[in-house]
Amino acid sequence: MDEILNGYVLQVVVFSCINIILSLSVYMTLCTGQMSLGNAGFMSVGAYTSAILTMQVGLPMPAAIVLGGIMATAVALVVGIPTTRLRGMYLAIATLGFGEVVRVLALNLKITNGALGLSGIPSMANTLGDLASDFLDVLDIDSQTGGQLLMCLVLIIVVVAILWFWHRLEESRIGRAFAAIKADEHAAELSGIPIVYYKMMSFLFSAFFAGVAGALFAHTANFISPTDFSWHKVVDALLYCVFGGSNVMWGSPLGAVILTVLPELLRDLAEYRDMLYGIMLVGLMAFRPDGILSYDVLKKLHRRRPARAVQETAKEGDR
Amino acid sequence: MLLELQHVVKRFGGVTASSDISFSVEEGQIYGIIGPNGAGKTTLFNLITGVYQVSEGDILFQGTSIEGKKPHEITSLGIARTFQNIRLFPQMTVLENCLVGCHTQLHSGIWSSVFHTKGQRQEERKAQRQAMDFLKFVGLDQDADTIASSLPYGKQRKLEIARAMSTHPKLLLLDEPAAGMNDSETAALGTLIRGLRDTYHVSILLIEHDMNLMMDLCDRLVVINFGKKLAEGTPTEIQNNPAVIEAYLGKEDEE
Amino acid sequence: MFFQQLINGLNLGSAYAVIAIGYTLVFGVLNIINMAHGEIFMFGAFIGLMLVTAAGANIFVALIGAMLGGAVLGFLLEYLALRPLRRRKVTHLAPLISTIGVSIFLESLALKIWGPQTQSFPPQFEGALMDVGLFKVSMIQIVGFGTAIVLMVLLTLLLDKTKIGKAVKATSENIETAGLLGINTSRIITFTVMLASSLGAAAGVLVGLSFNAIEPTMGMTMGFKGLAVLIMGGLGNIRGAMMGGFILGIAEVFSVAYGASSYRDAVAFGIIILILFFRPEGLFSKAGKGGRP
Amino acid sequence: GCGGSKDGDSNGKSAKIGFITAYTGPGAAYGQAMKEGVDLAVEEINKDPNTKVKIDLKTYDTKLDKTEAINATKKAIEQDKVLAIEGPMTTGEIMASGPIAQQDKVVCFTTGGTGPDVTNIGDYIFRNAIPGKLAIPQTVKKAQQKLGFKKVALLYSNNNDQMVGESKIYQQVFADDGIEVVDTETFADKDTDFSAQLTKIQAANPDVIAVAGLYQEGALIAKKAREMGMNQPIIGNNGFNSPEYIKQAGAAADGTMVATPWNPERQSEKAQNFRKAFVAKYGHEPDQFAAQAYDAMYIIHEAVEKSGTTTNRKKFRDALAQITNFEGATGVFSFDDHRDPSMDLDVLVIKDGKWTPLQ
Amino acid sequence: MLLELQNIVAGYGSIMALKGISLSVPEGSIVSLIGANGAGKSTTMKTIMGLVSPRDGEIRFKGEPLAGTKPYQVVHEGISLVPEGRQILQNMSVEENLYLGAYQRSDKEGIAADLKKVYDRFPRLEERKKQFGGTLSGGEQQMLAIGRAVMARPELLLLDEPSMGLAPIVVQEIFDVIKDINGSGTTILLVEQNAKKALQIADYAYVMETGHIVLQGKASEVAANPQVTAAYLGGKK
Ligand SMILES: Nc1ncnc2c1ncn2[C@@H]1O[C@H](COP(=O)(O)OP(=O)(O)OP(=O)(O)O)[C@@H](O)[C@H]1O
Ligand SMILES: Nc1ncnc2c1ncn2[C@@H]1O[C@H](COP(=O)(O)OP(=O)(O)OP(=O)(O)O)[C@@H](O)[C@H]1O
Ligand SMILES: [Mg+2]
Ligand SMILES: [Mg+2]
Repeated sequence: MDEILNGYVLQVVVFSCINIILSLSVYMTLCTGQMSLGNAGFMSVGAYTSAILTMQVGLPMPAAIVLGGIMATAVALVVGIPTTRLRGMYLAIATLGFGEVVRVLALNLKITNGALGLSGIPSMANTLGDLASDFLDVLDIDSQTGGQLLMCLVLIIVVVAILWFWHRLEESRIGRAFAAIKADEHAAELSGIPIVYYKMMSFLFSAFFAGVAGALFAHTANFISPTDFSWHKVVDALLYCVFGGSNVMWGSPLGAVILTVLPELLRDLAEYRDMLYGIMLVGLMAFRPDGILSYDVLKKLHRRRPARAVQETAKEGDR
Repeated sequence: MLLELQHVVKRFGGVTASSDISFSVEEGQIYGIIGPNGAGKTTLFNLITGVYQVSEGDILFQGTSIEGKKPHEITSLGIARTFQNIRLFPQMTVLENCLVGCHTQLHSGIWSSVFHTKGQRQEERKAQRQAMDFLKFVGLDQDADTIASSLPYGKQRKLEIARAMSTHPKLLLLDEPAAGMNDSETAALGTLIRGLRDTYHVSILLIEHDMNLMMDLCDRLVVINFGKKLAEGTPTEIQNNPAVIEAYLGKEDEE
Repeated sequence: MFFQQLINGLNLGSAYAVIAIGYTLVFGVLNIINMAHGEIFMFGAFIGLMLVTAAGANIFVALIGAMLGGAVLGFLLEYLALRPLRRRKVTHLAPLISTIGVSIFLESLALKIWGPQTQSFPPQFEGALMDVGLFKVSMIQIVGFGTAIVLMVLLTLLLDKTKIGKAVKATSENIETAGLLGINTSRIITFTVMLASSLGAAAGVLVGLSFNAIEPTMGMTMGFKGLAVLIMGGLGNIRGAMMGGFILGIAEVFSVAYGASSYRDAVAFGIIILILFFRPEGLFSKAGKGGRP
Repeated sequence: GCGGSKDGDSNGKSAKIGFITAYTGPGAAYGQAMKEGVDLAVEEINKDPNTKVKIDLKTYDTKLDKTEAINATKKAIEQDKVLAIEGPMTTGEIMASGPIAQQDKVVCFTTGGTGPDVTNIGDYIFRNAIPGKLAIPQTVKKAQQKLGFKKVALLYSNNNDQMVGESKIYQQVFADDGIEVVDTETFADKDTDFSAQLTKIQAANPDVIAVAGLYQEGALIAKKAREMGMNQPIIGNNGFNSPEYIKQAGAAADGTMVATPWNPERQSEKAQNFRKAFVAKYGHEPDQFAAQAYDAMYIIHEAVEKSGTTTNRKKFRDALAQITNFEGATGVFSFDDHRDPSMDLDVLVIKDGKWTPLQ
Repeated sequence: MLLELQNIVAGYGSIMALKGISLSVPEGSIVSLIGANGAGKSTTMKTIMGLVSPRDGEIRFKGEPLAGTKPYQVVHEGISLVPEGRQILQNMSVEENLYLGAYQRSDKEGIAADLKKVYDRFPRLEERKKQFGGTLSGGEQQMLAIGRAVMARPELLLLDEPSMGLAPIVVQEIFDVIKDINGSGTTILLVEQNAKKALQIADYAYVMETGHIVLQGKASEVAANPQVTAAYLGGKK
């Protein structure tokens, strides 16, 4: 028990969940065929907002996290007006540039404390542990492990809720509009779909969840500084998403979990770790260019175990 | 008057693709556009559906100007089209392609979509029923779950028509629907188009080079040449118009 | 000071430009962004450095050696990471990820081989400054600038005027059609990637010479800027890459000179976003490009 | 490699120590130096016949990434059950992973985190990294005595928390001493082009240039400045203190001043033995980062032996806090009551490519 | 025989588009291939060009086996295809498209002469020679595609539905051009939906249905076959 449920494993689970949310946020824009890489910027907005709100305004953490997401959405509304007109790599680089602008602002603003960052951000695990201390005492779990355990549970619930949300959305008229825009913008527009509206919608959702992921990160790391949200972060998120399979929602969680856990398993390889990581990416793309999960795989699973299949993969993704 | 083009001019840089085109389509009509290649027929479709903006002139739909409107707005007003080069959503199933066409008919927002409210479910079921209707009409109901890109060419054309019909148009624009079909298939398509008009009371604006089909199907025809209107009239008038024969039809080489 | 800063900007800009040209070339034929280009640039710098320090070669030999090395890397990149993807119909994301994989691999390989320390060419290659009155400039800066211009002209000629250039364009647009026209597309692609990579390696040597800083992560930093320049100028457009490089270089330097140095990167990317706002396909995109509905 | 032989040796016991640093990624230059220092220390300790408790070292790489630092700390504490941790490397990392160690009551002994708030995290956080507030005033004062300058230009790395902190200390010191700051410019870690900033500084014509940065950028700044014909002395912070600085800047390094715990020319036995052993093992000169990491491991080892335990983390902490007048390669070392280092620093200046004391 | 297909089996993934096709094209002739949508006509053309590799059977060109070669090698052998859907290079000018047709040739004068011939045949293309291929109208693109293939001076020209989307007057012209090209010594394999016209100009004809050849013979005989009349000629005449 101790071997599996120790703080280290729980920590990895926590980061996996945050990364799932982050890679889903990349996936959400890919859904409409937009490769937007501003997510590190939105993450940063969410993280700073939530940190400042809890530390300086004393807002309760859940409210602050949601507000972090909302703040990111608000920023996205402004940024989205010029950028969602762009296509392909132009959009990718412009949004990546937006992330850089946010980073430089965070480096220079007073409220973000520049490069020194914000420290002493309330920890989510501790807060949960304190809240449930009586209950944990009964179970004879110390409040720290308990707090972490609770945090994992909460995050898993959040992840499942987001997956459920997006899954339902994809099955609806809105999801069909997304898919149509991704397939052929022009034909979609002439089928009566207001493409700007839906592109913006997916962009805002993406920003919101990136903001939430950022806020969760802030309350996990307890310390944030602008370097945490550099463009590597979003490249990582893109890797998760494409690695797992960027054409299907379940790809993101799968990819995020694999690519979060794998480097931890490979720790002993020391400086060869990155080399192997690189080779693995090249190899996977050569053999499965659409990522691990693709339409066909899902369809096969679907056929073999109707209805169940999708949920199965979900669980795989969450673990 | 359902659709009215008033002195429409469209220029691309130096090229004038349409110059001073006027004609109008009445409700319930099958109206044909013919003309040599590059005459500016597809350009007219692009102008009507808002893909391009006119350089001069105006386009009225049901009496109001649709100039400056976005393509999706025009679609929701009731104009749908197919493309000269097929543009389906290749990875979606046949039914899904049609459901995309239903978009403007549906209204559920984010929350009702996520929580599958009763209204949303009813709406979805209705949309599916209607989409299946159209598929059945064009003869694709058996293929509803097939991925669109794996359909043979002829069926893809029909699916485009079904998708366009799913937007519940008052006016349907068909750009060379019979291209790549042989005579028998073309004849069947003619029956289908007439059936659409009769069953769904949709007016049709049709571009096609197959003269047998056009003469057979159209109530009225306009002939475009070098972006200008060359002639307009009933099929018989057009067929015997010497200018049209010279510019477009050519001398019949047989019989 | 204005002129001196302008020179500084042009110097930095020519570094950005030569890198962006390599990106553009590969994009021009494969329609993919080669994320490993920065690392090939870095390898080029190290190969040149090794030839000078370990083998005692003179700088021109080193430059040629680096270009050969770059070409070999380009070949391997194409053969191992891009060709397998081309056999299937894939989205543009797959090669992006695959080349990111290569870049991660190359960076950690360089760290393993050459260690993390910054290295530079021996002092005899550092030019002294020449005082031209309004400003001071070093030989290596002039060479860097000149190289950028010459490269641009040569490559533009190659692509616009020669048969091989037309084949490159055709391949980039539609590989199947190009094949039907009798073009050996595999060879064209390999050729282009090797050419771009050897140019990247040469750029590495030049930038290493002019900024005195060769280390394993240099490819990433420079590559990122090169990417920005690429977008600013318009994808697949050599003249655009060139002008984009100069604009970015000058913008960065002037943001330091007349604004606050701490906002340097924000100014640079702000400009890019602004440019894209007015010209969504970059500065030098041709109007009317692309098909029609 | 991890030193440390298995249990069952003559003295039987070994203590598991975690060492967290960034030996790949953007901080690799510094992380590898530290790793070399620590590996050498562990090797020496475990070979020494007088050693009572050996060190079983577990090394973790962070790639200079906060998430990795947190994971590594958690893994060391919870899974590998180390007695104490040396590291992580930078202020940013310890600010994120320090609270974890503090909460789990495991010592985190950093050799790189110079930021002002590091030891405020709690009583389990120690460091021998010289905080800027110790080093910079000494350098400036000595330099001021020697050169009597009036105008200074300040150049610092804006995306490096440590350097931003130190730039503030610079500004404080200059203000206190009545020195005019004629220009303040920033750059970013990994920048290679400093021409714009230096052109501006040249126009402002200060008497000295003060830099808060790491030696890689520092060397490029010095080189470019000299190339542009600027001959002002340069005051560096402790990030400069590496033989690599001289190697990379070449002749341009002359005239650079810095306050440091590590002086390769120091004539103490410890210092010279370390230097010799280091050069023998790695083939290059050690720098401050290697020396401090090396000393830190010895300090940890001494605390382990004094505490008489290889598992009780609390006892170990108390023993560590008691360390005074430890003599290491960097001189005589004690913790102050805030677990910060209290030690004498040498102010050095580079002359003819050598660090020499500034008299 | 210039070209011979023996028992070709080919397809896409699990779809079998050709289930054992044998046909031959004599030198100097026009052979036409007709059949309903999805019969496998285009696949036959693609297989000859090496775009689809046959799973079984043999393709011989001038007596030499051709199967397994890449498209550019097939072009080098002397075969050109005007593909279905034209496949014009959208972002290249009309003239560049035409020059690329002659990619494997190096006789400057010959190319210039052929270019002039193409322009004479299709004056419309000369008017538009600087325009991007992608902005041409459908019919203009078809002319360009034919012109481009001719620029390679092939011994065997494969035409996949050249009359698709063309105005009646141009259709007539295209068939004249095909006859013309054939008259100057180029052998032609023609896939057409306009079966009537195709059978008129062809010497020999094959009829395909779902991956099989169901009928073959002299073009005039095939045209007279009542089944063909019913299925492909719209029942009229
Ligand atoms: N975006 C554009 N840019 C430049 N020229 C264009 C553009 N779109 C169309 N044209 C030109 O306008 C003219 C009319 O084109 P259009 O596609 O409308 O012809 P069409 O009548 O549909 O011909 P077809 O029957 O061959 O399809 C053509 O000469 C074409 O080259
Ligand atoms: N790329 C492809 N992938 C999968 N199936 C294909 C592909 N191309 C063609 N097919 C299938 O192969 C069969 C033969 O197609 P082909 O295009 O050869 O027919 P065709 O005779 O040229 O028809 P058309 O007259 O419509 O052009 C059809 O069933 C078609 O659906
Ligand atoms: Mg048209
Ligand atoms: Mg076909």
